[in-house]
Amino acid sequence: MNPNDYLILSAILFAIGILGFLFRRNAIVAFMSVELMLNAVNLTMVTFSHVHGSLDGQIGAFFVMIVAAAEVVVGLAIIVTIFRSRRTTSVDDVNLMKY
Amino acid sequence: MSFPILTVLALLPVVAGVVVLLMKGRAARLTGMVVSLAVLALGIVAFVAAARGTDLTETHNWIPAIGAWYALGSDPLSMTMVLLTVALVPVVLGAEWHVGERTAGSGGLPTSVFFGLALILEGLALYCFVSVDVLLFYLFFEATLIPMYFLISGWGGPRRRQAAVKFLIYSLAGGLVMLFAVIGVGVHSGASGKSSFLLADLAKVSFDGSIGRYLFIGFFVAFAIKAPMVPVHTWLPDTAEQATPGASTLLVGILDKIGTFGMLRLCLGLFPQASAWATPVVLVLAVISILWGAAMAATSKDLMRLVSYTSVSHFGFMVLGIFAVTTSSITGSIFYMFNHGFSTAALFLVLGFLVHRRGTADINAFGGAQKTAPVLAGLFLVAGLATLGLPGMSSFVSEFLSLAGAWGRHPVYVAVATIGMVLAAVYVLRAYKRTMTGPVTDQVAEHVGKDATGREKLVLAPLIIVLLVFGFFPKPMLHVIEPAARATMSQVGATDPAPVVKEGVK
Amino acid sequence: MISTVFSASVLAAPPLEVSAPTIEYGLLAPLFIIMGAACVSVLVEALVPRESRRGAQIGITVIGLLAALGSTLSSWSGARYQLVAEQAIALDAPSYATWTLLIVFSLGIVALFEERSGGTETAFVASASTVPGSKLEREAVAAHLQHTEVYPLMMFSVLGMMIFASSNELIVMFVALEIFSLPLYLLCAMARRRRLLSQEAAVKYFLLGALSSAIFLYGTALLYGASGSFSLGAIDAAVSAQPGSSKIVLAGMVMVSVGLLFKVGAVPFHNWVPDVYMGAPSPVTAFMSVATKIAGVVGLTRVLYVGLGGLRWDWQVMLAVVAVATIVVGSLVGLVETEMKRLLAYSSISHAGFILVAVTGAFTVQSGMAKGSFGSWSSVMVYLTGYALATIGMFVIIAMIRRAGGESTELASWAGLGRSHPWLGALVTLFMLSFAGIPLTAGFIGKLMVFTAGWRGGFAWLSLIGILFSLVAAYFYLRVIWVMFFRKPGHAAEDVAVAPLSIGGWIVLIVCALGTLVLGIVPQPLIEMFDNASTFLR
Amino acid sequence: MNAYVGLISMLIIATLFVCVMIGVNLIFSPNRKNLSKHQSYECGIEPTPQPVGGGRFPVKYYIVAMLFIVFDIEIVFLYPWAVSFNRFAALGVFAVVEMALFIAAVFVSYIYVYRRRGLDWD
Amino acid sequence: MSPLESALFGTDPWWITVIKVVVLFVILLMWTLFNVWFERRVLGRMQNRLGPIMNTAFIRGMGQAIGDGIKLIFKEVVTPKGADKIVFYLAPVISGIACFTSWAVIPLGGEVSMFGHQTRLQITDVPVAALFILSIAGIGIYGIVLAGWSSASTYSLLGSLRSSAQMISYEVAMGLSLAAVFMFSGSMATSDIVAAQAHPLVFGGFNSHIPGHYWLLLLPSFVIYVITMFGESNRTPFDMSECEQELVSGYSTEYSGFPYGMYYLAEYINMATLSAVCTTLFLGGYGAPWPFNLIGFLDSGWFGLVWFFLKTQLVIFFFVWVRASIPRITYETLMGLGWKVLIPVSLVWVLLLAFWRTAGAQGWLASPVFVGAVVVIVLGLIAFIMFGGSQEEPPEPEPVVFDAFAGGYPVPPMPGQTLPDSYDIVHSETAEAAPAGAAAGPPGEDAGPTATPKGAN
Repeated sequence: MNPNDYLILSAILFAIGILGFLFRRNAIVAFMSVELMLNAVNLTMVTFSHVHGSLDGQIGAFFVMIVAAAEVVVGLAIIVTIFRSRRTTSVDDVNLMKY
Repeated sequence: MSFPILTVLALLPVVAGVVVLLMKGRAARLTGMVVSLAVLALGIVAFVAAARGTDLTETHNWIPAIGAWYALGSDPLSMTMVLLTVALVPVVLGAEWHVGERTAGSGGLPTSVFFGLALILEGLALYCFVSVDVLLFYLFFEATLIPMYFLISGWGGPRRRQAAVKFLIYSLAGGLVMLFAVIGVGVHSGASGKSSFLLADLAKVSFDGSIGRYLFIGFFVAFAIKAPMVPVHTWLPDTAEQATPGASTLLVGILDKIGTFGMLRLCLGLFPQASAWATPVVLVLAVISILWGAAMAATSKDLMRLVSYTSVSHFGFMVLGIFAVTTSSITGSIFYMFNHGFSTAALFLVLGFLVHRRGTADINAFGGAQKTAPVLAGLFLVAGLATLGLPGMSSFVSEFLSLAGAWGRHPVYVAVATIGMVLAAVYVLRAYKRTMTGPVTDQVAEHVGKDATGREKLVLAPLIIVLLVFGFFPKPMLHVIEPAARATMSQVGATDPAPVVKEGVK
Repeated sequence: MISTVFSASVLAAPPLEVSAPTIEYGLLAPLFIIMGAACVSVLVEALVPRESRRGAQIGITVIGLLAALGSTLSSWSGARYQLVAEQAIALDAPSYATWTLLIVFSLGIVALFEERSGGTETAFVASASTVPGSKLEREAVAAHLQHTEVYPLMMFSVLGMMIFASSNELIVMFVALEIFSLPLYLLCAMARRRRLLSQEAAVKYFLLGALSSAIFLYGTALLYGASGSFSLGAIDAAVSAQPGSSKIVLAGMVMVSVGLLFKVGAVPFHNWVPDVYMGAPSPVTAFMSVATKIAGVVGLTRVLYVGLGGLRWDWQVMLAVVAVATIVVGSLVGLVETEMKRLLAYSSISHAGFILVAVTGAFTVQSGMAKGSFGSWSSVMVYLTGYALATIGMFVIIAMIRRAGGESTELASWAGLGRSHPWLGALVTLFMLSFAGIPLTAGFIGKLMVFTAGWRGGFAWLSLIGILFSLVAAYFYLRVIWVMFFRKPGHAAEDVAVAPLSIGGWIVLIVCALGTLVLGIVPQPLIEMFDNASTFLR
Repeated sequence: MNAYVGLISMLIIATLFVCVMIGVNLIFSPNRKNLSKHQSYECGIEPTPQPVGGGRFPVKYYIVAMLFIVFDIEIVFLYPWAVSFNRFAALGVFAVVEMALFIAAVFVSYIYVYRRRGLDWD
Repeated sequence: MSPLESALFGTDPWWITVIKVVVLFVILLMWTLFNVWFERRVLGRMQNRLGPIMNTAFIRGMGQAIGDGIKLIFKEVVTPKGADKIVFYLAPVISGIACFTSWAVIPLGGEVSMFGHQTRLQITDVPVAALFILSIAGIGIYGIVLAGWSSASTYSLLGSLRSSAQMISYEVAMGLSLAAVFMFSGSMATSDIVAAQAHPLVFGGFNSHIPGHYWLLLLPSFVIYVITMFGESNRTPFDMSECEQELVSGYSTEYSGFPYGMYYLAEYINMATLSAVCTTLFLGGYGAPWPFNLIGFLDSGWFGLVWFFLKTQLVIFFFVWVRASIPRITYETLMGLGWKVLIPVSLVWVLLLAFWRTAGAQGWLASPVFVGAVVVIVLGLIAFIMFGGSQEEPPEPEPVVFDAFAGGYPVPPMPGQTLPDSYDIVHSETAEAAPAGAAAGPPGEDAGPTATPKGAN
């Protein structure tokens, strides 16, 4: 396998994540973009792990997964809370403090 | 170890000031006055002891990691300033005995607060004058701003708060530029981080080349703002106009001296090369200050502004004397710093009494006050004459000395500067004429009906006495001051110019 | 025997070449204590009846923190420095020093968490899951409910910060980053009043925080790719071995720094700071602004100095630019703020900038620091200590100044308080002066050291910019003093009252004030302490 | 040959089958539209607001999803440990104590959720 | 060697793989038809009736199911108004694909000779085959969730949410129960797991020749698996997602034509899949049961298929049997069972197992101290389970303090109502929250304005 392909793919995924975060106004979509970024990182790590022939990267990916899950739990809790009080998940509507 | 008289001298007013702040009413006033008199006594003792050659130096490790020392010294220059400080404060306290009641209508704070702050200011200023560690000096240089800020904004005219902010911003700006220089001194005094801020240690370090110049500029800007020099003087007139006369006296009489003091101590002392490099500019600025201050004073319509502009002019003389770097010019400047404290105090206070009576500081609002308040008018005249440097007043001696000393090196500047002396006569006498002489206007008759009270006379008397005494017998003071000038000269490594004047010595 | 039954049924597989990792439980005791205390707190939440929870939580939290502090100090005084847990965690002097600071300040913040300001309720929401303004919420408020979960959340956060500051591996660092961030996100959403703002703050903080940690992680992955290890030491070795810095390493460095700078609140990653500071409950804001900053800065220095020391010439430039931007933006925007918490937020941004000056200087033993002097790290720590003292003190005061409906944080509503409550005015003055870096306060010593360190590291111009802009920053601190003492109380200041403070609050306030003063006058012991603790284990 | 070829061929055949069948169905199916046929089923009355684009459902399901994530992640760590458990001879007690601690940590939050009635479905 | 290339399955030529896939596919379809018939017939028998009249169609009615399927192809496909069309059609596709794919890793038999090639009766095996099955099951849930969501119908949505919540809940317990299996087998590859179960039980040195199937060794895990099996397949007694009385037909309410048939098919294949997994993981897979394993040829080659299908059909029979005998339980019982019983029990079981084996390996079982400690712990756990069962009572709502401003303007208290303490009334400036009972400016020298209730003026 050619690791470069995987690295490029993960970089593209990561970039899509960033762009999605920056340009989508829905909090949940923005959040999913972040998750996409984390998974792109996982791909990078596993690829490098393969390149170096060490397990570190794969173990790293495990930790990233668990952190991503924790982030989902906390993040969705917050987003759901604000959705319940505001009935919207658009980040543009979240603007009480922009005065 | 001997008695730490300098520490006691400086710390006593600070502690007492805090105590006074916590007290109320008459007790606070009395305590404040007693303490200030005690400090005066202590200051005189210290001055005499130092003049006799007793070493009052205190040196303790303070922050070894930074290289800062708790180091106090008692050289003649310091002690002269100490004497000025301890002498002025009781006078100011006496003059502002009722400041709280007087300004209560305009939201003034209680008198006790004024007394406390004044004492704290005195202590911090004393620390400034006696510290021989750059960081310690800087520390108190900045710390004085806090009580001064409250002194200005607490009592006085309606726009005093803006004035106080202006003062603070200017001073902080200067202070921070100086902080830059202080840090630079620290960094360059130790190659790999083991720095020292002790003046004695710094004297061994050479700040040559561009770094010395940068640091010099840093210090000089701070001091130029403090000793208001054109073009960074604009805060002073506003402040003096709005502040209560006592606060103005403390500000101009004591605090601004830290500027000229610092120029002597740090600018000349640490960066002789950079000083020589900067002298032309500094001298030009000094001369401009002299003329601009005088001109503005002459055209000023507000008595307090007028006094403050005279100070701008006088500080110009001092700076001129300092940067001329001859023994007599420096001696003159130091003596001038001393005298100016008293003369300007007298002027501020006496005008303060008048203005308080009349209710406005507008020159045009007066007229013929001589007749209704002859004693005050007389005191005004004496103070004014002292300010313009009439022979027989101590100001004359110092002004003459500094100009004469500077003549040896910079005749052109001196020649121009003398115009300032002429203008001084114009603005003082004109102000006197417009306010005191002429027909008594109704308003003056109504408001300025009461002549000087006993307290006012008591307050002004010492000032006038000092001005007269040192005008006729300057010898004792000069005897003390001259070694200071010589020490500075040797630090700079300069010698007095040959008696025969040669153009373009520099 | 059944055991033989079981063993016989096992597939005969070759044993793995795995040896048990060495975990130095004794040395890691502070972490275990905090973790244990937090878990016990959660159990208390679950098993103890509602009315006795509060006391139990405070007890556990305080005892846990104190025990951790004692354990940290004993390890520190015994100079037990080593890389532990398979080199994942560096127990060196900087770690111990940071832990000590974190725990001490957290203790202070516990008092803030518990502050009721004379009323019956803390700053935390009665029931976070109810919709603001709903009937359920009113019922929860009427029932005097309150979330005592904030204590375990705080403890987990402290745990994360402690690991973060001492982690010697980027993955551990990432996990620690999340351990301390996630509870903070939740805490942010738990303000009792102005809940919509609070929730909004939490969403912002969370989204941006998640983004930044993802970027940090990508940087981590790239550094791993370049060096074959997550360990800072190995990264350093790999980076130093290469003659020129490769693009992948540079990219990794930048991205890791982005993540860390976000936590520190540096421009251009500062957008969250004002909103979050304003929206979060004040005790949480205090916690964030103090503890997060300490952990973030220490993490940043550790990564840059230990892991990327070989790239100094590259990151110094980057950091210098960030520092300038941070200082400029923090100071200038702060000028127009009229809300105390936002003002403190911009203040915190500009302070981050000043700290970065020293970090940029990177004046360390490696770059020629003499013994007995101080370098970047100790200057930063002294600065942080001073900053933390003043910040916590200010937040105690913010908790005191109230009106119907909660804290009154509009600056205009503070008008005249200095006169009606002189001691309050004096304390605010003291803290503001410390923020502004006026001599005789801790803030001054910090500024002096930070700029000196920056200059010694060869960044005189950066120090100059820092100094010039501290004047600008000073203006908005002084404005607070001005408003308190000299502005006439207008409409905004009507029905503003100064609430009585609990004993804990008083103690914290007094300790902060005294600390600010004492540190400004005799800072030598503290400087010496941090100075002796400034060598990273690598 | 790669072991995943089998998987992929299975996937392809399944996809083909499903798509073809649905395609055939779409082709052969009669097309007799009428309005009520296309309304979503709700006992013949006008349907309530629809989930597509703004519909909402009880937050309870969200809690289940979150709990699922927590325990699924636990499983992520449990499986590798379980698979290699036989071969952990050198680790001895460490292996089991470590997992016990991990499970205990998860249990702490489990107890919290349990006691706070997070697992009740009312 | 990369783990992706398994030694066993990397050797098959491509055509053998294709043959195996196609054959398996056909078997699955046929078997589903059979199962439909089987269920109806068995249910009929168990309820002491004939069942639906379909005896005439083909071989005692087996043709009926084929007919049903073919009929669906010619039925109209109705797309509800407001449905998300793409997702609406994607959902059954996902379900359909997912139900087939798991079979790729299930071993149907041992090694045989096929057209001169030694190969195994299993399409492929990967080291993480069990994980693969679980993840495909997870993908299957998408089919259900998306169906409910895209149908634009309340019944569909609720049905899909219910079933997905149920499935993920039971998936956790199922996953945990499998951990014990992996602990024993030391592998997640299905073929290894089957092979591991062929090892005979040895009682203190005496080889009983009884194969150590895991249902025997890991009885608790097996029980848990069987229970979760029902949850996963949405079948009685856990078929809440489509209980007609509440939700019409659950997530598939809006489906018609072959898409509906797809769900029907998927349900039956899933049932078969779960039974097959059960067979593989717990019942010894294609291995012959005791005492047939004593006869060599019965336990090798193509005979594996027989054992495998027998065992699987047995489990399917069990499914039907349960459906016939146990009524549907309520949803809260269902979720409670999953979360409050199955998950903790399986976690504790896994831990106990690990402790037990470690203790055995360390030789502690001989020590009475250890045994005593174990007893204490077990008792403690039982105590915990009893104790943990008691839940916190919902908070006693305090009498609501009378809020004079509740409606925005002051009203006097009614008889029996009292004005609250002064600082309990607080009127937030923000319009969205005006709760009572918050403490603001407390009484004190400075709190003049707040200390007076505003109702006074």
